[in-house]
Amino acid sequence: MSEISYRRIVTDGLWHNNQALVALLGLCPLMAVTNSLVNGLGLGLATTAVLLMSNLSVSTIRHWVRAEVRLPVFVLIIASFVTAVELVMHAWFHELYKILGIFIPLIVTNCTIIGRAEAFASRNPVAASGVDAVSIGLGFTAVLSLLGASRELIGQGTLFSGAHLLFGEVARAWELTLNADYPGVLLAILPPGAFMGLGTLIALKNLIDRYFDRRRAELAPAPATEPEQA
Amino acid sequence: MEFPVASSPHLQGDNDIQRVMGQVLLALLPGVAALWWYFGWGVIINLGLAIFTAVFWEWVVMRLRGRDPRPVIADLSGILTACLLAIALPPTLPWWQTMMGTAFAIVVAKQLFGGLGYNPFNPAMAGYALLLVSFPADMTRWLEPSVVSGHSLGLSEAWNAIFSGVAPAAGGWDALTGATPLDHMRTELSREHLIGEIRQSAVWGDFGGRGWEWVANWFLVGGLFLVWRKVISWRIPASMLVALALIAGIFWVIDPDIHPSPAFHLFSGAAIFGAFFIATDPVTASTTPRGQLIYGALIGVLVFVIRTWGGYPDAVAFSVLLMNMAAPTIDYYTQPRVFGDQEKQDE
Amino acid sequence: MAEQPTPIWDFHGGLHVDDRKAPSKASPIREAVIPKRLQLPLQQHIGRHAEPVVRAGDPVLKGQLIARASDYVSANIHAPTSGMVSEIAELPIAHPSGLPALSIMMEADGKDRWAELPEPIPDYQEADPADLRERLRWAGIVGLGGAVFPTSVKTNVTGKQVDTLIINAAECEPYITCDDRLMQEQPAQVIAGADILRHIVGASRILIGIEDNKPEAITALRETIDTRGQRDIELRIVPTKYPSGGEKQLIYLLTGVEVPSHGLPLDVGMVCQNVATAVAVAEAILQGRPLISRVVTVTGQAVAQPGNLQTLIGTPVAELIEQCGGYLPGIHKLIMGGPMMGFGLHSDSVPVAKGSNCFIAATEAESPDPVKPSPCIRCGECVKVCPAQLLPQQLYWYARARDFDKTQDHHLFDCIECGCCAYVCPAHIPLVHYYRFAKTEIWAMEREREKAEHARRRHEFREARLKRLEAERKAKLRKKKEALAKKPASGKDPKKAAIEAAMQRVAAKKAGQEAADPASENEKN
Amino acid sequence: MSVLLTIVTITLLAAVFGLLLGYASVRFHVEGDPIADQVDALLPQTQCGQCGYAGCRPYAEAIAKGEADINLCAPGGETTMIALADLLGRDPLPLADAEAAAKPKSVARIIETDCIGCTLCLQACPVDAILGAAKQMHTVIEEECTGCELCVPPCPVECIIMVPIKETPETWRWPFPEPSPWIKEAGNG
Amino acid sequence: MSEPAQNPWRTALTAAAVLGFFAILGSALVGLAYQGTAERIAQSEREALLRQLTAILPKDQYDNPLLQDYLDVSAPNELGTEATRVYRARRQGRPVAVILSPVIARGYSGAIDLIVGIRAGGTLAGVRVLSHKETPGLGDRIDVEKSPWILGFTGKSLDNPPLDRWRVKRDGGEFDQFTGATITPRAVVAAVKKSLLWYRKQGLKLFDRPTPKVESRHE
Repeated sequence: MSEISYRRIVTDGLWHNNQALVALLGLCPLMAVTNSLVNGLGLGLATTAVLLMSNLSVSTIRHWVRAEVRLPVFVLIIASFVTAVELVMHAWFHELYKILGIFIPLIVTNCTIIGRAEAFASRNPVAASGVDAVSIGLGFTAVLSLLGASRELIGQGTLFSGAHLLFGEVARAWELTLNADYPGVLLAILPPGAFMGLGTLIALKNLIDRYFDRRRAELAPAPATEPEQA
Repeated sequence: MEFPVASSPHLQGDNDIQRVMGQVLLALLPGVAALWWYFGWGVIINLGLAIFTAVFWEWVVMRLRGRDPRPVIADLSGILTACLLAIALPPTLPWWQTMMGTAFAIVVAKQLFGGLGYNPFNPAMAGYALLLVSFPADMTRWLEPSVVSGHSLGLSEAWNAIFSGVAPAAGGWDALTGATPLDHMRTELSREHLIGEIRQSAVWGDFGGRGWEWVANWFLVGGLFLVWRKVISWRIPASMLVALALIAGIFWVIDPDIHPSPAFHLFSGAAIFGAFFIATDPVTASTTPRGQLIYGALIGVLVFVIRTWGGYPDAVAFSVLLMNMAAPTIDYYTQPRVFGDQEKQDE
Repeated sequence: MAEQPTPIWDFHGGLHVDDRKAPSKASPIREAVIPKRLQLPLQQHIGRHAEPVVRAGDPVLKGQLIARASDYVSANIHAPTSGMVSEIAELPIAHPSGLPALSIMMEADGKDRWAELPEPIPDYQEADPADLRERLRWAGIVGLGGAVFPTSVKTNVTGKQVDTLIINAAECEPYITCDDRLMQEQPAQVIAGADILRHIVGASRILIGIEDNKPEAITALRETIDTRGQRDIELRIVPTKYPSGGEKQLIYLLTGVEVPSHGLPLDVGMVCQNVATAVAVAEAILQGRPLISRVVTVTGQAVAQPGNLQTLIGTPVAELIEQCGGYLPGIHKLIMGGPMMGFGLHSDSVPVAKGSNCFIAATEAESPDPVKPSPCIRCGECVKVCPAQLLPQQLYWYARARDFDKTQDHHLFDCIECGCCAYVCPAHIPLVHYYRFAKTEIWAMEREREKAEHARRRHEFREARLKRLEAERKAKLRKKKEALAKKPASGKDPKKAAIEAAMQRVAAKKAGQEAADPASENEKN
Repeated sequence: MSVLLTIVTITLLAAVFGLLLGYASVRFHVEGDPIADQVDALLPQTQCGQCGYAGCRPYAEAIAKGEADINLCAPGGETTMIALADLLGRDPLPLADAEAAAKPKSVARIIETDCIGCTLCLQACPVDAILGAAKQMHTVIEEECTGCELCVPPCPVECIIMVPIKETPETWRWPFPEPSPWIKEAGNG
Repeated sequence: MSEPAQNPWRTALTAAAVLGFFAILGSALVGLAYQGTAERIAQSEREALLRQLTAILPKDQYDNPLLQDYLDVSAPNELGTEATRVYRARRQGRPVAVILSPVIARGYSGAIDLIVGIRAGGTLAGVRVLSHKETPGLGDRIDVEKSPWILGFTGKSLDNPPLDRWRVKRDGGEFDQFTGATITPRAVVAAVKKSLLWYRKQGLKLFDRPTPKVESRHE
């Protein structure tokens, strides 16, 4: 096996191959739970946890699984981990669990997870798979949180509402309110707001990419190097 | 001798987009006049605000896209969108909501998709839906028609109401505003009152609410003008209204105590206005002849369904937006039989 | 005989456009002067181009065959006047591309001497249709309405039952009046030609479809029919509506029968011929003359004396215009054909061809330049006017997106390019141009696909051949070796070396693959 | 107890499906690759090798296996690349060799006066489009030539030239209508 | 590239073994997680329920184990549902309050689940919305997260305001409606009023009946 560029794995996961913004995977939870920052963050972290565990196990067993049962085995592993995570959340983050509801079991069907298992973990060593899982997961979480934050902000003029669900009672005070008279553009919180928000985020990412592409083209016409901003 | 060349035909009819849009604007006049008569100057201020916002944003977006804004503004489509939206808004809506809705209609619903001709959704209704969903309280607070409240909102009163939220002097908001006839009907029905009792109230006219039904009539005049001028096809308005009347009629026959008459459905809310001016927006509607019939009829049915069982009192905006999504599919499956196509010749 | 009102089946769509026929309609057909030079493109018809049978320097007589049909679907070309072939070269032709094509250039000697012509066949009714068709083929007659399909091919109805011959006298495009004048001045020839054609295709009746804006022609034809006492010829007057002269539209108008979407009138037992073709047929059969001239309308606000001219094929358009008093100031465009379906000429140096029915010298006012199109608002005006009952705006959408499969799903090839959709389009989109673009792209793709298929077959054939040769060579070698091996073996070393080399090669290949593999992996992720 | 029962049930289920899958994978094993055929059908069959493979078929097989990008075919140009992207559900890519793709379609022509009759070009031609024999003048059958240029390098006297195929009124294509190819745009387009 | 013909049954058995093995691992993992969390989950559920009740009736006002002292009643006409649980709060054995969960009101777009606390004397300890489907921005202001309107019930009884004033203001009553939405608050007011009426009918009898036998819920 040749060398693995960890930096590349990390930048891919967080940015270049961001599962939500580039691959457009896992959109169902992405749309459904991001009506507040805390919800987004919660589901993002749960997804990351599952992703990490599944990537690690798939990578560990990658040499022993026959081709014809590869997918069923992956699905089995992922489903087990999701169930475990669901039970844990039910036990320790009860209210958040109630809010995220069906979307926790639905992590099973998040294409990101089976996608990474199939495309990365089943072909790469354990360490690299772990790094990949964390960066992909954090990239996904970042988009969920960002989308949640902007929708919460526009929709009801607050940030970190319900933080105690995730961080315990001390976090109750974290909630920020913009302006008591803010009328709240409800649309942002309702489902259409999710589509518009995601669209805007994707556009923003493309804009940034293009800006840097242009900058790089202007600066260095010589060798095509790797993108440098992480 | 050399000549410039171009593809045939070398003749061009005298129709153009500006003319189409201009005729629709013209056809709006009677309805707008009626609105002004019953609801006062707020209607006019809204129109002004919306047109101003629409032109401003078209200009900005076209500049951002690096194109000449003038022909785009001159084709009147943006102004028409603004007018259609403004007509649908309550006449005392805070100014910033009107501007926000118009900006959304122009920037997001129209220009982000590529401008006129490319928008999958009716921009005016997209703007309306944004406002209704985001500010349902303001969006459902309509003035009582002047024939009911006995008070017509003057220019300065309307101005103050819109720009500083000051209630008109005569009795404040509660005295002047009320539920629209549709809302009223829905509310009373939910209290298990019967239609007969409900219709005792002074707000009711012959078909729908007093005043309201006349607004609808004047829009009908404008709409018929458009059909006569062949600016719009008769198919969509006719099928929509017939479908609405039919389904309302069926329920009404089953139990006239809890289902209002078809006439009530036709002459209340935005049914007439929507049938002639909203559903017929060519860009977002179905274009095949059979498709138009289906498209219109489904809007009519949806209007009834949403009015009767939905979460908001009126339904034209949502029905149209929903059917906008279905229009391409409808078109695909209702392609007319091509001349000489033998497989379909039996039809 | 009092004509019974016969039903007219109105077709979908169509337009009422200002016909602008008055200027050229007024005066009788003039005889155009013989030009000094004539250019005769080898391709004036649908099908394969004709093969020249003369060479530069050859003297030719009027009516002499100078290029021979090279295929079944092809047409002869005759010298329009006497003179000398000056060259065979690529010369400008009337084509939207502006590209030149192989043509015969000849100098007229002004004597206009006829070559020896075949015998007329006055008793055509007794003649074998095949012989008559052979005569039409010799005469190089093609559809003169603009389609230029060889008439001898179109009238070959072997194996089909034809009951009706339709004569297309519905000159529906604005400006054009050549057929109208022809019918007014030579009704006898028209009817005679029609009758000959009827005999050739074996039809039992003739329907002449003519628009009601040509009363003089109607009168003339009716008188002729009455004089001849032919009861099997029916003159049907149709309302003026563009494009009632479209073949399929006219057939529907007259009979209520729809020609199948990918079929021919022959499939419904009909043959349709234009009046000018009928006249050419009459000349070929009754006078034994080939097709060397035709009536051409020259009109438009930018020509001094609009009118109709009996013009020799090959006359340069510039000379034709000259004979009509030349251009007027304000000349902006020169259009060949009608304004709805014709195309703009790059230059007036192109010659009149068999299919050239009209030249319009237009001012900018009467045929304005296309304006910048606005986006399509899907208003559906085009759907209303499309006589083929297509969805023009969908076709436009897909043609624009270069989604050619979808354009064919939406019946692109049923489009007759009549221009109605573009005429009414409020966004001024050059719709017909889009359809032509899509059609020619699809044809080009089809050509390329065929070429690729051909190349594949040749390549596979070659591979197979090489393999066979290789096998034969090896077999030979083996035999040789076997023959050698029978003698005492001494060549162990080279064998070993060869095996070792092979093993090394394999090892190197493996290493190379392994190095390459993960790299491509990363590329993908 | 219930946990144990669950484990047993799931394991049994898994075993049954495993059996099924394993059996199916052998029983329904498909030889060959129909995808390669479909890809091959889209390639222009010039057999030019500009993609780096020995011909159109090998390139098609490489694409089908996922070993090759879809943007390597210069003669097919963008049209072919997009057709491949559609077929395979891959993202369109910019052409690897845009310069080669932009070259006009050409056919080979032998300058007959210079030809020495060495037959080297005959052996290079993948479609047998060159006619000739040793010590005899060769000539290219224009209709058969795919314009692959494979005959150009072997020629020892450099007598083979590539001649762009001339457009004729029959092969002419209507240009894309907008912005109008014939009318200059007024204003800022 | 394909391997030489294999014995299908051999392959199938191997596949089954692999899949089976991972099935054991996976279900074992789930089983372990379940056993590890079951206790904690049950506790969380109880705490959550208790939090709801506590929001209406503070902990220091009663001393019995509220969650274990309940009654299941069915009064569809009065309480809007077939199954309402009545939690009974006592202090030193004497009745303090009942908490009804849920009471269902018919809102603009469907059922509104309420939890209603009534002190032994017949005044309201508090009302909260458990779940609803009302229009966002209009009817959803019955939710305490959106507006304090629902808190206005606390301390009210059938005499305060008098019975005929138990309506929204538009209908000539005591309670605010929201602009643009009358149906929702009207429905809530009516439902609360009905539960008060129901309680008056039942009276302190409610405290006498024994809690039904606890059924095993998890095993």
